[in-house]
Amino acid sequence: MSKEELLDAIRDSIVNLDFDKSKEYTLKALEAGATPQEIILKSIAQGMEIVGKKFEESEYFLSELIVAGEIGKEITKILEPYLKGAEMKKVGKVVIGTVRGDLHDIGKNIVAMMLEAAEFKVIDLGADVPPEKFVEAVKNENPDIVGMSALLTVTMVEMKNVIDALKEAGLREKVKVIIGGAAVTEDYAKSIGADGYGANAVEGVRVCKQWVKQK
Amino acid sequence: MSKEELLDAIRDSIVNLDFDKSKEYTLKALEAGATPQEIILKSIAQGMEIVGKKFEESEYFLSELIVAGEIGKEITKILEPYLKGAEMKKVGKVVIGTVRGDLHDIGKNIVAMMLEAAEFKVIDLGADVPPEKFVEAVKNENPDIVGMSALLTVTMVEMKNVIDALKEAGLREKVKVIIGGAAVTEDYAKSIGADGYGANAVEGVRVCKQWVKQK
Amino acid sequence: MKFSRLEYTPKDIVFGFSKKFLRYGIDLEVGNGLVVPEIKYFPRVEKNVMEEYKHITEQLLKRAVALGTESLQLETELTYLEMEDKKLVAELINLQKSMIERYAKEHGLHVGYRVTVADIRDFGKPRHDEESFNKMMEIFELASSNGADVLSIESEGGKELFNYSIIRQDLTGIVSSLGYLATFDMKRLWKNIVSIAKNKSILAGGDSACAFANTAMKIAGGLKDNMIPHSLASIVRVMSACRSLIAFEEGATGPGKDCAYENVYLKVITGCPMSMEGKSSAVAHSSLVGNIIAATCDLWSNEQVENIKLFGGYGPEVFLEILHYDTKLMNMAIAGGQQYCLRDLMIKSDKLLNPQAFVLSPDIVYEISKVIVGEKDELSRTVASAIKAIELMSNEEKLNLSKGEKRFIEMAKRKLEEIYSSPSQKVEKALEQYVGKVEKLRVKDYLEA
Amino acid sequence: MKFSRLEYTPKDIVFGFSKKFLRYGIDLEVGNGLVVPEIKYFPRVEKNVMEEYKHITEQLLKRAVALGTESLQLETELTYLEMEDKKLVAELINLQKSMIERYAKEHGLHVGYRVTVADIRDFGKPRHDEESFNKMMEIFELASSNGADVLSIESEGGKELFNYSIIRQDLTGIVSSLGYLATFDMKRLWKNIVSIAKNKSILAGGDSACAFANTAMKIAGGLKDNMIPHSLASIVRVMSACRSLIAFEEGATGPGKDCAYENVYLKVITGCPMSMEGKSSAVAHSSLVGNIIAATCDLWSNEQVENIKLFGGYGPEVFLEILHYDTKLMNMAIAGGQQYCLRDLMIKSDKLLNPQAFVLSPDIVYEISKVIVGEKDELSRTVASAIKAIELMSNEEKLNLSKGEKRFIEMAKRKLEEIYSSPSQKVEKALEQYVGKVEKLRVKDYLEA
Ligand SMILES: [Zn+2]
Ligand SMILES: [Zn+2]
Ligand SMILES: [Zn+2]
Repeated sequence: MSKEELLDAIRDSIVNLDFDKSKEYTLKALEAGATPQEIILKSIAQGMEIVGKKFEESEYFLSELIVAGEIGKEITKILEPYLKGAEMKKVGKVVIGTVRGDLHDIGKNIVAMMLEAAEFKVIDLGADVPPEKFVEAVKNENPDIVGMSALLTVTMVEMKNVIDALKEAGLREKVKVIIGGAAVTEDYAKSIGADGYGANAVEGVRVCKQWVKQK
Repeated sequence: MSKEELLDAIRDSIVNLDFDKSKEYTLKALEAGATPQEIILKSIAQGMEIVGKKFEESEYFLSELIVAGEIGKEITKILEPYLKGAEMKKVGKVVIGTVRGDLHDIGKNIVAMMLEAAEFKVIDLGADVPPEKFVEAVKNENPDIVGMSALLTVTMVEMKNVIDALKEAGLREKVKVIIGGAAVTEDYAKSIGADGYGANAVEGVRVCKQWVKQK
Repeated sequence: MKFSRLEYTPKDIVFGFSKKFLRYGIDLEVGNGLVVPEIKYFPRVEKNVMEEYKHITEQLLKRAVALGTESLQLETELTYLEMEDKKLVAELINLQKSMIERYAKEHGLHVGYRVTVADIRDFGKPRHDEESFNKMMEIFELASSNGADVLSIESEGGKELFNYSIIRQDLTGIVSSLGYLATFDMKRLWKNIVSIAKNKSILAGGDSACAFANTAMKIAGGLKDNMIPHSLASIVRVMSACRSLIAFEEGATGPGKDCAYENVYLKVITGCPMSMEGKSSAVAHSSLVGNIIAATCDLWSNEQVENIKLFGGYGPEVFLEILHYDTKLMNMAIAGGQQYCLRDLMIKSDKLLNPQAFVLSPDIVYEISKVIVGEKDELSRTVASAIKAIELMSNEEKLNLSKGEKRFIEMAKRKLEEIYSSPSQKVEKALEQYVGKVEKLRVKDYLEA
Repeated sequence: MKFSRLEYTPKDIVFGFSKKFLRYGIDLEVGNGLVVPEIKYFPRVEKNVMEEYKHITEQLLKRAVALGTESLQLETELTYLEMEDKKLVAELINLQKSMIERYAKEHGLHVGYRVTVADIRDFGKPRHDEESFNKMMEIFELASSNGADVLSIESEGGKELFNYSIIRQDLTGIVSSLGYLATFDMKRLWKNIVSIAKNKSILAGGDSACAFANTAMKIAGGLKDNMIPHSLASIVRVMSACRSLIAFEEGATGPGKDCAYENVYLKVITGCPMSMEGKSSAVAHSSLVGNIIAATCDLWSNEQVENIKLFGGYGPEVFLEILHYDTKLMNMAIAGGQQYCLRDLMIKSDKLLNPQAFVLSPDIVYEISKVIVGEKDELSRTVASAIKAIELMSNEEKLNLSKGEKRFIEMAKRKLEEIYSSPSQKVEKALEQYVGKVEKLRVKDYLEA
């Protein structure tokens, strides 16, 4: 197989969600003289684009989009030694977490993974996160966006506490705040002074993309 | 029939909801020398009490309580010429109405009639009543209580306008305000600064009774 | 046109089938072997009206796609406030219709769209508030030209006397209201609505006696509430059927609008498809007839639900899902030829527990409807049908009747028979006495309109 | 005790009847020829907790009297916040029970009272958050001594790995979670709960796999959502049944708690009465199984509704009314010997539209349950039942499956068979790799507990 054929084969095995094959072709492509940059641009990025399109056209499931993203990440890890410090550019940075008192994190996890697939750098604080931890992360990581999730009505009120804590620390103006989760509504988002709201994961990611585009 | 027997017969025909008979016995009792005061106390009041008890014990319907009240009122009218200005004492005075924009007045009517049966003087402003009319009535009639009803969520907001108008006219402190109707909740009552709330007619009347008792 | 025979026997009337089934809206068929969910909703007050309707419409169509609901009907009941703003009404009907069209095209949905105009008249005003009457007709026109497939109203002619009478269990007043005053108003109103609908080739749906039978039901309350007798509420329902029939006599074709649970009578008499609401309308009012009313429906509805956030979504979409499963069960029964088995369960579920359910049982409806079509005018049929209902109630030993109910039934029988001996004289005489005593009652305006 | 045979054939399993029916609470009988509504609710956050519960309880009992609901069950699902305050929990259970007793006495109601304890453990903490575990056991004790008739929980052992796996459609992870990790936690938990219940002579109800099958269902969404395959959600349901069965193997007697729609499996295998939730739980989550799940229920529930004001009353009473009519229809069918006719309609309504409904059809449940009781341990039955489900899905030509679903089914078949060839080795090897990668996963704490 030529270098070009190998690059296509990596792309196709990503589309087929086959990690083993994509790894095998990646190693072969490197041997055949492909640069890591070529693999990232021609194989991974194009593969992800195809998968994304198939998802948009309802041919693929969201879960398959996530699996493809994971494969892409794994291949990037293989390429790391060859990249020599030339890190891939991220479109933006998001600090994300489920608020204090709420142990439901699956919705938050889906959003985090979709953000990563959309080439955001994601700092995931996990579930049951107190306001101080959000503040600390904003201080240390200097993100573009803070995302909060709550499944329960009882814990939803915590979101306001986080925004208040950010204000107190003088960090509120530095970030956009988006919230989501079963209990949350657009009205609630407005009422506590969040900048945005995602009715579901797809919408949440769309809002984040728009924000970094506007920058 | 003796006078005593006639007084009992009036009472019983009220309990049997028979207006024709009660009228007949009333005229006979007056002929037999009964005073209007006797008829009011021994026949009407006792009859109403029995009917009230039968209603409490689920033997009679509310509608029958109302019919009995109407019969009582009719008999009182017959007695009026004999009363010579000695009006019956009322326990309190209520101005009542359905708020502006709301044409549903049946709930309000039930409350008004039950209040009358409970010996309140009721000034019924009807349905679709603007705030000015409530204010005017409070000025002119000097009631103890103002009652407002709204069936629709859209018209419920008018209740606050009435309370505000009473405040502006300096009349708010002179009256107790009670609200009710399908759309209204206890919280809403509190939030607009009403003094009380009736989840249904029976409860509404109970609240009014308590207020005049405390006076 | 006066109906003089019955379209069904108690044996063959059943949900999903109506003799005069209809095709309308976007490929929607009603009454031809399919029960269709009809979802009703109202916006939150504190919100922007247009945004609320947009949000409601979108969530409903999305949910229909998510569940695989192939046929459905949306009903917008205009509020008093919305009626004040003609431009807004035109825009919102336009908006909803275009959203419906888009979704229907993309996902192959079959959708009907009913618009119900509010009766905003103040009957205490001269000539029964002619200004408001004209405004209502304008809104009907607007609705027709902006996308409504079905026009309806819950008109209120006669209600001022009804309200006075129902809480006094005054049968003369009730008869005068439903069997006399209301009939004049219904005729005038429906002549107009039918002509508007015909002009635009859309459907004149019908007119439910919300202000009468539904009000009586609400006041009667639960089994042990003792507000008014349930047997009174049930004869009000029968009399309301006589009143609501007038829309069809004036040319309405259905699907009938339900709120007062009188439509099973109209179906037996007219053969037109009917909307009904039962257990799922608990969100708007409690009833003792939640299953039995489903036995004969063509559209199955939830009354109205506010666009409020619940855990599983907003009110309208949640109730669409509940209606979806209710109708699916009925449609599955039809598909397997078991509709009569399911229908009989629905009937048996409620029939003997309460008089209000009793008068909705197809066999009872049939007996009473025979009386209705056999009488010569609106007033006599109103009284005669109530007498028949009373008779059937007292003859059914298994019917659950408290002492108080039995007392009322005895009284009602005497009273109604007395009225029936010379109905117009009795009513006209009584009306003279009500004038002045009953707030807003303007008897002459009914007769002259 | 390991169950080794099935209690029903697909022909004889039906709503309202369970071989091991129960008598408990205040004269309540469940599973002996009657379907009972089980109403669930939660207080508004901004309100005083005790007042909310008082208000909810009162409205429910009043509505039951108003409708003539003779038998019902209330379920209080304690929230995370309530769990923090033992005194409050004791008081509120006491309050509800005393109100239930008063109404039951006055009006002859038959009432059961279930208390569900929240799983508040943070599985990322050492020894799986022993402090929280102990608190949960104290609350079970408190509930038992203050009036609960039935104890339940929706326990979450294994969910950290499940959450990681489900959105990656990683079957090895899902099997390791449900068929391995969860089993250790279930055994420990239910030994304790059963002993508490036995001490107080009340019932150990069961443990629904809310965090698993319900989560998978929610993520899968509507027919056209394409979040995860519906066929994946449906094998998660089957695997969840294997997990939830453990409560009964440890001595639970039911009535089973439903949230994950796995109870029809437990009924076939154990013969104990089961609660189910379907169309009326649209208020909490949408589903594609709204009718089929009713086919075999003994209690019929609404999931949970907030104590929010609707036009027809508050949320809980409105949904009690809807459940009342649903159950009345089923009970009427039983009374007339037509339960199988109605059951079959419920099944046909949903079965072929979606794999999630397909695996709830009694004939399919029977085939898969045979596999479950035939396997030697928890892990093998988890894998084997999923393989059987996949096989039955691919063999049913009429089952509505998109291309994507078919692609997944092919993949799942290969993957599951590979695991089945040596389940414990595969799982143990995989778990080594998940540690570190999956947040909060502490495999050792499962094995040592
Ligand atoms: Zn209505
Ligand atoms: Zn759950
Ligand atoms: Zn649940």
